[in-house]
Amino acid sequence: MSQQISRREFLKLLGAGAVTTAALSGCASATRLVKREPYTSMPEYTLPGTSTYYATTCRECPAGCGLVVRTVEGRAIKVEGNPAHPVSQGHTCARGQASVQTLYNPDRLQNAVRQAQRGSGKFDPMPWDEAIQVVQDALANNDPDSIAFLLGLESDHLADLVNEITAAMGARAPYRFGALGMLDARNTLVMANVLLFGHPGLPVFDIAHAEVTFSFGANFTETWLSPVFYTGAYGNMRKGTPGQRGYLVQFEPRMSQTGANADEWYPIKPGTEALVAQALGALVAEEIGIPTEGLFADVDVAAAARESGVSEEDLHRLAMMFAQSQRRVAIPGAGALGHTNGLDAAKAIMGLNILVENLGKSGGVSLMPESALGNTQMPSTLNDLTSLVEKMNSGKIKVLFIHGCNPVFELPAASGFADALQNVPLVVAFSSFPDETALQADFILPDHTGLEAWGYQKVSTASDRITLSSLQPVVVPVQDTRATADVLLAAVQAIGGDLAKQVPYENEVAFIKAKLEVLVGEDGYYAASDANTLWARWLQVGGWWDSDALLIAPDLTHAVEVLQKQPSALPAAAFSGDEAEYPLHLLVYPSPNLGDGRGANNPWLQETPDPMTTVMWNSWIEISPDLALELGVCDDDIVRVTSPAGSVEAVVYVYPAIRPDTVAIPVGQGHTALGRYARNRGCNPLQLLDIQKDASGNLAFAATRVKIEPTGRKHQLARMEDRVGVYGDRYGELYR
Amino acid sequence: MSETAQEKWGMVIDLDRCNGCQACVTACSLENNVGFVGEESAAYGRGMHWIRIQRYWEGEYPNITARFRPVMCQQCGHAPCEPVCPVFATYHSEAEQINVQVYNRCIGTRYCANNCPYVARTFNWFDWEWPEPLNEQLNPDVTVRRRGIMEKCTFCIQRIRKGEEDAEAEGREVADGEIQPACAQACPADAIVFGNLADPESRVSRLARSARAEKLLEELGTETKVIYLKGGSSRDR
Amino acid sequence: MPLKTRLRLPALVLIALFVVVVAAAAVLGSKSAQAQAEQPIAFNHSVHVEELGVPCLYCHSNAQRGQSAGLPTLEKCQGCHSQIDPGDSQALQDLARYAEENKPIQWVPVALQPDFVYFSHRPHVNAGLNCESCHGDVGQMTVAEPQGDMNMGWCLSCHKKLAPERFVKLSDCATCHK
Amino acid sequence: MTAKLSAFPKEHPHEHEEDPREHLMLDPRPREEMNSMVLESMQDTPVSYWVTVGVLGLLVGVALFGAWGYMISKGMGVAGIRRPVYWGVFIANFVFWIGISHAGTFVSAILRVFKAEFRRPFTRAAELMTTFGLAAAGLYPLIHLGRTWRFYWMIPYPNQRWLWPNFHSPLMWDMLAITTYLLSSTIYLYLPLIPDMAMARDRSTGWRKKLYRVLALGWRGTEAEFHHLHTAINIFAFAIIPVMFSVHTIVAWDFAVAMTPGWHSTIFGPYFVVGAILSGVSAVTMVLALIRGTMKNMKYFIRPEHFDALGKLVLIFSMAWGYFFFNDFNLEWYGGEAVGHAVMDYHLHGPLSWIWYGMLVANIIIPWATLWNKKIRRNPWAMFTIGFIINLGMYAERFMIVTFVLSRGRMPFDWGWYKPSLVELSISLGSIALFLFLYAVMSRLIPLIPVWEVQEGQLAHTLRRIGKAEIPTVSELE
Repeated sequence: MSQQISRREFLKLLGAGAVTTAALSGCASATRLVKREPYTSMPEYTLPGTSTYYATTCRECPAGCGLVVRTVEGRAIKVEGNPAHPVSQGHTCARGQASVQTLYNPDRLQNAVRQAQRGSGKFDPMPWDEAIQVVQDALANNDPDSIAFLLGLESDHLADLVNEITAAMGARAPYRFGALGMLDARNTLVMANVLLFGHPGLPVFDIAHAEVTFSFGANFTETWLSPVFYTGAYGNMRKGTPGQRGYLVQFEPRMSQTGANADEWYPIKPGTEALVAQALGALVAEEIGIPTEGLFADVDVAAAARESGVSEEDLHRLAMMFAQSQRRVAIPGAGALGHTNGLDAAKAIMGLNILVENLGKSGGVSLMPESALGNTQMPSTLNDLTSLVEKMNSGKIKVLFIHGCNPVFELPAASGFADALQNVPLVVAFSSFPDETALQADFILPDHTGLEAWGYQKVSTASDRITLSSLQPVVVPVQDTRATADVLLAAVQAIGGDLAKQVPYENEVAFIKAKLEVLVGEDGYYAASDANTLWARWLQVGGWWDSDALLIAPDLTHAVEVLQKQPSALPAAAFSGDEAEYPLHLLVYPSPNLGDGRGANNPWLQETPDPMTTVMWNSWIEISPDLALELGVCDDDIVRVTSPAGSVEAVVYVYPAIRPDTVAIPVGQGHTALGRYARNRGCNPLQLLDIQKDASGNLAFAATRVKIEPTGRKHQLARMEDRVGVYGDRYGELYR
Repeated sequence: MSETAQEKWGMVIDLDRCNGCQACVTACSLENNVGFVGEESAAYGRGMHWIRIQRYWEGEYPNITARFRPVMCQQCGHAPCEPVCPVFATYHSEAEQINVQVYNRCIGTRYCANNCPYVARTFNWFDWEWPEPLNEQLNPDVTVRRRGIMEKCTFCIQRIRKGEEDAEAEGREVADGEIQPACAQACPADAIVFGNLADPESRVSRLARSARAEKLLEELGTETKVIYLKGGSSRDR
Repeated sequence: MPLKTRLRLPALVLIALFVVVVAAAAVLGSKSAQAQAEQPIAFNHSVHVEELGVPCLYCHSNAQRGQSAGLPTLEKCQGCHSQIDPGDSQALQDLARYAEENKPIQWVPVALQPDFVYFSHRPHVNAGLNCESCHGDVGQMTVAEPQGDMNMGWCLSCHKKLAPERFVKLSDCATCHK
Repeated sequence: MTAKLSAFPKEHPHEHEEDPREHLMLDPRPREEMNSMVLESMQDTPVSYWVTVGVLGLLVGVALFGAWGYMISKGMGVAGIRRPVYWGVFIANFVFWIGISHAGTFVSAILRVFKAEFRRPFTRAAELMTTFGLAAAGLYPLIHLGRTWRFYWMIPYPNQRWLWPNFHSPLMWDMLAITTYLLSSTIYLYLPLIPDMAMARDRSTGWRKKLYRVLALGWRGTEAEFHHLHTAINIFAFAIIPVMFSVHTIVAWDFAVAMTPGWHSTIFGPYFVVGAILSGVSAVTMVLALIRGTMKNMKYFIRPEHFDALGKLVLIFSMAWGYFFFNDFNLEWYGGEAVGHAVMDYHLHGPLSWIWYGMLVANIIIPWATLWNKKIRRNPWAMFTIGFIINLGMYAERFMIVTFVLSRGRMPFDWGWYKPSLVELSISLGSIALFLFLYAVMSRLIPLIPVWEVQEGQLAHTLRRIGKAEIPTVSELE
């Protein structure tokens, strides 16, 4: 405890040095006017002008990559990967790199505010005492059933704390939501895992050691589950094993960045992933000579070929390749699972792994064991969220606390969440930014950003071992923000009584330390014999994890039984929107740079070109050259995209690697709030999605059809590439 | 005149590992105080990226694929940019055997950029802004360039210098892998490897001897210090 | 001649104006480049260095270890001064007040390089240079004074004189500019 | 020479029959009358003159220096240049004005060396173009610098930084060549001016007298003085010719030594020199037409015969330019290097290919179609128009050499297009205004006609009646 307090003071002192150094970054002539301000008392291990490094965890997506942040005199300068961390292995993605711009973002909320009229954007600053009073009153004066928490996807200390509080109060456990989870179809994958292996978590695919990888729409080098982990695995798949070059086959209607790196890319018809997997499975089973029952029995390969657009020869060749290779893995990605038959597709694709019995093996599929801090809680399904919306509409929810997600922006407009919010008497947002959801709240009590925060995160998306990642502030908070855990705990303590007894933590750090006690004496990357050592090592190393890779093998026999009982005739994918009126499939995918859109106000993320289109600072709609000719549109034309659920305007990018019956729009832009760099830029395609669900109760986000009409207006997209240099006159008049 | 350029720092980029994810681009920009310019300027070829990932298409739909190649200053041993600068703002560093740009010496003729076959140089068309408190993030080891100055990838010279200085102060040689530019450090696929080409045992030297090694526009005789390892053959099965 | 006078007056005014502007710019420029703002406390180097024999590195201890020599923390000042009665010394009273308020003292840098120059004390100190080689005999100064121009030629001449065998590296632009 | 051509009019019965007195050299007037004609032309300042000068001055102040100041304060970004087209209109203007500056030297020095008599009345007008063309050209290297305020780092002088400029850089050669050319062409302008200054000194009052007294250097017009002057002019005429060739060759090398495909060509040196002379001589015809049309008494000095002679020169240089162009184009086309073809493709089929075709029309088709015709050649305003068109064409050539080539580099991913910005256009307009402004002001300060040279020529030319024919004869001068 005392250590924590001294640490806070120390960080404050660091901040003082920052003022001078900031002034130093001006132009040369001004340096004469600089004043130098030495510390009143020198913090330990800080030397003027010398970097100090802190290990923490990235909060730009829920993957939980370990970071090492370089700080100089109290300023966070550069984000680097934590080399010891099993997820990031010393590396970072673009979003992680830009997290310093989240920290120092000029549009962050500077203090707790009250918004007298929702949506007005007129904020009245309020002292934190009053802010805590608001939370305290809300918790104390309302029926526990009428209090709801909506949290982000991260399985972090805050989720655990809120779970404890709600349990103690008798309220419902927090809802968990994030666009990345929705667009990864995480719940569907987890549900498949539960059905097949009885394991309520995400599987881990050992791409790194696979000779052959079949990816069904998994954009694992971009945003899928844990991009840094899987990108590292991709690199090792190609060149990690001497003498072996892994072979990647990608099935998806629109070439993703991952697909662009594949050795073979098949633009299959949206919704036919399950059919392709079934056909491949049947052929594989035939090749390796095992009897087919259930799912892979009586598969009409010719029909599958016809439906999907993959030729029969290719199917045979691919099946041979899969069957004959030593290490092979099939990945059920978001593109395959985002349909109304998504759960079936997940089973069929996982079925390929089960057929070749790669479970728990090198280059196969494994499961992550449960950590000492308890299991991770999976995201809420769309079913859960729709029931929340219903409760909000019927007035059963009196208080809604929202943290770590931006549902007004991230949930499809058709879900009715934004409207339902109007029926909740008290909405409290903990967002660090004035985002779309925060703008609909009565109070915004901004949390610290990731680099200023304490915490832990249980890595749940992908790692090769149990991984707990630590968060610690690398700088003193830039704004007058306060940790949400501290706010909740302060409110709970003020309420007192039973609740305070059941949630007895003084503050956030005390809570984290209490949770970590289970790790004392545990053998891992390090072993600490007492709590203080553990805490010191925990902060220094950046978390706690096993010393060696350790995953568990799923139970094969059970899985085989499930597959054998599964009938082979699967329902076809259903789509919203009549084919005659809405002739095109809409594919929305998280932007590789902006992710779910929370980074859209980081200028360097905006300026980082999209890997496939090289577009910066905007979003676009990808249209195949044939379709563009047919519609009479060309690059930079603004078109109106209409679905049964809504309509947006988007700028055309004629994209040579997409099916002519499909259009694609990245998610992440189209903010109406958040800040100066994000606002009024591009479109938010989630507005177009109709509410369609798969068997696991998840959003079938690829099940909406759209139509496109030219508007006659143009907007020049900022591209890194030169259109003529890259495309030449390949598409003739399109480029005039 | 035509002696082979001396070797020191070099970089190997494995195109088979590279998947075009852009982490290097962002990492570079944030390490080196590279300014961001906004949509309009970016649309008009004024992005300041020191490293960019070229994406070329191969084939026609449906047999189409994309190729990625990160391109930054190739640190030529015989650099076309060097002789044309009238004030030695860009010159060949004898000590480091790389191509150095001295910002405070640059007068902005932009001749070097015209003469760079790799289009590796960017020019500060304006004074870029970092609205407070974004400026707190600026790296104190790297000069913030004002308008009218040419800039380019430096192989993170500030990190090279720091590594050398640390090693010298501790009385030892620089260890292989100790010095890493921001791009190599960030690369999640581990495609970028940096090190001392003069040391035959360094990781970068060993990779540079690969049969897949090639240099960009090698026919120009620029003796570049960036070596690409050719990507996998995706189309020939 | 009417034309003559008509032309002469504006010409004279123009020339005079030009001379005045150039002279003013020169004076102001050199003044702003050399003028030293007043220090918050008139720290007396002579007393500390000459009379009391405090080594430079006692207060500027980072010179051996890093880029910046560093300024002593208030804590360090107070290490001695908490034992010393300020008496009627303005400087000591000021110091006592800073200590009381725990407020950092805002010193005005004396030896300063522009932003585009990278300078590190460590290699210089490690090479055995004395502080006074560059900063002058501080023991003879009350308030520290800037020494000479500290310009590029000054750096180079010393590099050439004292380390000719390493001049290739020490004259490399990237050694100081990056 | 012209005189000789018309010596046998009867042999060309279909041609227009000329009166030998159409030739200035054979149409002498008394010295005093000629002197006062010239002085009158200098002192004639109607309202229209002041309005013109005022407007030009305003353009110089606002369009040139105003826009430049704006660019300095904001950054080069207000110009249309971008990656990869780092040079644009400014450099095209620079090459263009250097080209214009070739007019004076060529017309004056080369024709003087070859004793072409028709040159006499307009050498000064052409030399002034050299000086002011260079003044306009010399601004551009400064304008296009990202940090103009640091231009002095290009000057070799001992300094505390221990740094010299890089003499390997063509830009340094440029700077040295241009300053040499500016200095020598100014002296070359000044030398033949001395006797005229003395003439003006003796015939004016007030500030003019003072000015001319200083400029005349105490010239009295003695035999010895004339002898020295002739020697000096002769030396300079010979010396300045290689300087002229070197200047434009070095400007060409700015491009040719770069490894950029489309620039890296051995032919660029002479190609640029010929192009410069083509545009320079065309510009001389334009200026002469303007002088003749707007200044008093000039119709006497500048006659159709001069336009005729210049027209022939233009035609010859248009052909020479066409020859070089064909060499450059044809070899690139045959060579078949991919990047070179991309560059060529951008010229031929790009969105701005009209500039390329326009250039061919202006530089080849129009001069070849018109200048064989003596009537057209003798018509000042027709020659003005043709000169204007050729200069447009030559400007287009420079524009394309600078920007088209840079648009198409070795990295197709990073190709780019270029659009000049308003600031660039404003500065370009301003520099034209600067040239005209300086010229207009100077036209009222010094005699545009080298009176003494005309008089000297007229003394040497006489008409002799041999039989029925009047035969012009020239006595050897010097």
